[in-house]
Amino acid sequence: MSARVGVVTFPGSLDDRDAQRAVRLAGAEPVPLWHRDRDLKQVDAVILPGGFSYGDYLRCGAIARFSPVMETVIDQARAGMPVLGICNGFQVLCESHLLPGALTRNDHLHFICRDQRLRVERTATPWTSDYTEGQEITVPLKNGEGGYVADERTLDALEAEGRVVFRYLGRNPNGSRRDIAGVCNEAGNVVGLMPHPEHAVEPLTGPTTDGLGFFTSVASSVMRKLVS
Amino acid sequence: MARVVVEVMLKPEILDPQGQAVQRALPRLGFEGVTDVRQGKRFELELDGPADEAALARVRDMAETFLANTVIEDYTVRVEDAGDTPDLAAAAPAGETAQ
Amino acid sequence: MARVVVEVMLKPEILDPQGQAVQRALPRLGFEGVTDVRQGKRFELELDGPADEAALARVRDMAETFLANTVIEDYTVRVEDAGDTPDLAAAAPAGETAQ
Amino acid sequence: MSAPRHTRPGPDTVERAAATPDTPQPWAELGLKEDEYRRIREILGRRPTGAELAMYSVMWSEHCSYKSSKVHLRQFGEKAPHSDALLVGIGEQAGVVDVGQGYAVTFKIESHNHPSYVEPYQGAATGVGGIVRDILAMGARPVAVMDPLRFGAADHPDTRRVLPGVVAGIGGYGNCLGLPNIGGEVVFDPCYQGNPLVNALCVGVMRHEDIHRATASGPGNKVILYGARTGGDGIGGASILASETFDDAKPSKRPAVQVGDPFQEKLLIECTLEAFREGLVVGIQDLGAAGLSCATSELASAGTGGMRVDLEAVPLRDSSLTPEEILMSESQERMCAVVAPEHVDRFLALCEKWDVIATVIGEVTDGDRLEIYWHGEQIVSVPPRTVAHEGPVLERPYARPAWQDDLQADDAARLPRPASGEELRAQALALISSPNQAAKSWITDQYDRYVLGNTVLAFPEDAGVIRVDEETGLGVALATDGNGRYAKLDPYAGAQLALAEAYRNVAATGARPLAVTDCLNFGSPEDPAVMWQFAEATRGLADACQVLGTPVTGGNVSLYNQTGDAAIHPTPVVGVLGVIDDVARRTPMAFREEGQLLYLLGDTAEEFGGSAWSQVVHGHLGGLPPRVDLERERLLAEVLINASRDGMIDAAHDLSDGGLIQAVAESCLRGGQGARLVVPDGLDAFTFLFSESAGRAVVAVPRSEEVRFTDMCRVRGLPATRIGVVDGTALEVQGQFSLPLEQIRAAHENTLPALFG
Ligand SMILES: Nc1ncnc2c1ncn2[C@@H]1O[C@H](COP(=O)(O)OP(=O)(O)O)[C@@H](O)[C@H]1O
Ligand SMILES: [Mg+2]
Repeated sequence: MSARVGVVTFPGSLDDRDAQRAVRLAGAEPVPLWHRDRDLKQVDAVILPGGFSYGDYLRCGAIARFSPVMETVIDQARAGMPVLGICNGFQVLCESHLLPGALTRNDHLHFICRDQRLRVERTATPWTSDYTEGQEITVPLKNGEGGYVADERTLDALEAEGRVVFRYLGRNPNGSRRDIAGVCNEAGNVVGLMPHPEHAVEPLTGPTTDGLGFFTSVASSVMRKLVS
Repeated sequence: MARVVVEVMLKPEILDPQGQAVQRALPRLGFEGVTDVRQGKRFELELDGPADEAALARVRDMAETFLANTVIEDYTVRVEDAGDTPDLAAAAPAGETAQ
Repeated sequence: MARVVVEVMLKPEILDPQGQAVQRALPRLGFEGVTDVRQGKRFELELDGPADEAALARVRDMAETFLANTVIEDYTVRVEDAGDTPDLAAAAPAGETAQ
Repeated sequence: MSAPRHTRPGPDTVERAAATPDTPQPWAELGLKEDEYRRIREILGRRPTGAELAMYSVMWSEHCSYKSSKVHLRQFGEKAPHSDALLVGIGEQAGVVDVGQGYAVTFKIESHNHPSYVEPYQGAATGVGGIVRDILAMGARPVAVMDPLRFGAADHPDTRRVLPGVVAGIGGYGNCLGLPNIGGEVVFDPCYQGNPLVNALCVGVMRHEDIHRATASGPGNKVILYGARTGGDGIGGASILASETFDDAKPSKRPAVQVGDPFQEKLLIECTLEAFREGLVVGIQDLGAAGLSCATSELASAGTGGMRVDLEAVPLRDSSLTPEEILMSESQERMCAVVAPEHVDRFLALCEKWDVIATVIGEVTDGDRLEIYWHGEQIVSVPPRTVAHEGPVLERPYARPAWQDDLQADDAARLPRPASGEELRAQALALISSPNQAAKSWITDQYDRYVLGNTVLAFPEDAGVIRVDEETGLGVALATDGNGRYAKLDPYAGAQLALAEAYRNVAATGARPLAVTDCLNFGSPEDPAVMWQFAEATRGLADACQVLGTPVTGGNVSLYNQTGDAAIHPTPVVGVLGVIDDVARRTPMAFREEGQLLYLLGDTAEEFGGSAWSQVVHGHLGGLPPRVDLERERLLAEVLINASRDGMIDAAHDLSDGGLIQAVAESCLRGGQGARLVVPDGLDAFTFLFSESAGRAVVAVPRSEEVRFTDMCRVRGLPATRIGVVDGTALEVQGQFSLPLEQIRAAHENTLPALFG
């Protein structure tokens, strides 16, 4: 038996198939979820993939946040289910207030696609347990609105509580405050980041295979929980 | 039939790269004397009924939960005559805001 | 010190996918009765001098050549009291437009 | 601001047209010539209705009818080499090529030049949208896009308006659609100042059994319009915007700009592919230029001929549109499907699932006419073939221009050459940092190359390589090329060189070239000199395709790219598709392993006509372009493919504009490794470094493979010259100069950001 990891498809989701592939390569079972269904099909964890849900119109993630599937995802996330938001998924999580802060237009105003170095700042989440603290990884980054912002108090609190999960290394690609690339909620089960680990799982198509750890992490976290 | 306008601007403490880019570009284009630029969004909503208090309350709710992300944005709701053509687009005096 | 607001909206005949996406989403969020939504941009410019005719002419020029893409957008220029706080954001009555 | 609007009391019906033969009609305003109007009257046996006139005028425009180019394009079919791989040939929306294992690939390139000059962002965005729908309509899932671009001088203020907008538009649309951008071109030349070229290529993949054609057959089958509502976008665009020189002095002719909605298109893709998968679709057609006029007439014409459409059923964005305008509207993100009655409910349900508006607007009839009704009144009754396929064909006069001889006589060989190592070094650096040769990452960083997770190679590699099957590793490679400077010097050779380069680029990755698409960008066909360039280029391309065994499967012609009397350089852009049985063996361009040996494949002669060196150093264009040797290209490709298959080389990079020095610099930068070069016997350093002789590539050979590799080259008769070794942190040409890699990098990578950042 293997962990069942749901991948939500919103209208305009683009990296959903890639997230499913990454889950499969990590030995878990990908389960497609549809934005109109409240039913999560008994998955153990959920990924909100990258893309341009609803064209990124209004604000990235703003419309997707109100889809039926998100009602259940929000409930389950509060109840402790591992939820990962990648890029657009991160934006949806912020719009849903499952994660603090917001993502704004890149400071240089361009969409940017590049291989990005990151430091893993926290391994105590179901999505990062297979990394070591301080580990440097390189995965693709691709977005137009990836600037992470929050007020100073929130930023201080995130740092103090160890909820900055990833930080950009090298040149800050988008003006994110304090080089923040990803954060988690208080409990640590909900993680969001702008870069795309699902595009770094095969040597042939990614810059590295550094992203695979996300998916092996959740597979083993889920199994550990099921066993205990 | 009424037109309600919702204006959404980034909160003052949030960096506005678009506004800054505009401001930086202005002197190059020969426009001096602009000390700050902020860029925001403007929504024109056509209502199928009158813009009475109940309708405005609904629009405010819409702005609060949906049109603006109040983590980073402020909004303003105001009524415009439905008959407004763009070249008469003076705003009605009634304005309000929430943060 | 004066604040001038430039509002830029897509011309009526131009497709506004953003406005349409917002409109289609509203009923799902429980907001009925909005028959059309158009989304545009709003620029707040702080001038270092008064918003006199000369200054406004410059802003109009700026809007025409830079802030708006007049191939697809219309714009409106109007003055706001510099002291305006967001919660008094009523617009001054003077409005104008160009295409 | 909107296109000609002819308001009249009630629609102009067929009945009324028959009764009022003398009503004056605005055929000239709509771009028709008098004899064309007369022919329409002959076909119909009466005057056309307003709606019919609208349809004929857009469909018989240059853009849609290919009236000036048709007689020349025929060669692509007539001279087409036999190819077992061709499943659908020229004449459909896009050709379809068998790539093995039950997979078929369709690809095509189109232009959106004029609209991108008027409104760079939307023009370029809708260009991508249009070509993607073409590919989708064949039944394929679009899997990648490419964007060959040409702009005016890099430092011209208007280029600063056009380029960032075009790039943002291509990225904005393609990224949002979830299609990786895997390659393209960016060329600057003052000749494109008022006429930038925005070409877009899309490639799609399907199983053989999924191939669909645009045909409406089976009386009783329903015609369903789905996607965006119809608005006043680009009305008259097809006939006016694309067919006449854009001229600021005639603002009234500027049609409303088309605005793209990539989100809507993404939904169209998913919903269309589901409909295919469920077997719900008899025929399908995208709506592009000429909108419903084109879709209904082409569908009906390709079927049995009969179709009835109730135009008032078309969902509108602007309720004031007249029937003529609805027929001409170029609103984006719309498709037309022919669906059997028993599948209509399921088709509509799929559209509902994807939030796509779908409306039954008509049905296939057992007649032979396309009949369109407006609230019950018949406003169109035409034989659809006469609209779609039997438009005018012109034999435009053409003549070799008088200046061609002088241009060719102005030999680049007379240009002063660098006399010292120091001069060579300075000119190499100037070349590498010049806008045309500089890194394009400022542009390509704005494109998503990762989405879909199958991109094996993308820019700046010689060709983009996409994995088609995850299990077997089957993949395709694509490259586009075109050198307007070469084509200006000799359009026949220029077109062949464009093909040769794209072919070579595909082979450099280890893929076997299979088929060709082309976008022919030229000036006004009314100028006999331009028409001669066109005739020469098509003849050159058709002849070369025959030799290389790569049929042209489809393409696009863009004429009237000129300002006043000044035409752009003739710019045939050629796309080549190749297949690679296992993407794991693809050859990248990067020099990565210190100690590997560098071999130059092919012959180097003193060829500087149209070269990057002559442009950058001397601002010169004259003489003859490099000699074309297609047999040599074929041999070079075989060697590159075999070397990849047998693991004999670790890197390969084709030599093209900028010559060897440019290619080696790029491969060094890509791999972060320096190189030491030795000028071979019999060559002077300058020719070695800067000549643009065709049919060449540089490869990096592991020492362990050297004997096997050189033996193979010798047996096959391909000259292979050892020219150096991967080594150190500088690019050194022994006895001449040495350039630190970091200096080259700065020169190469800072140019575009400095211009556009
Ligand atoms: N330069 C060309 N080379 C080969 N085929 C061409 C060329 N230009 C047009 N064609 C072919 O002519 C047909 C009509 O082209 P086109 O009108 O561009 O299709 P669409 O209706 O999709 O725009 C297509 O099959 C196209 O591939
Ligand atoms: Mg077509």
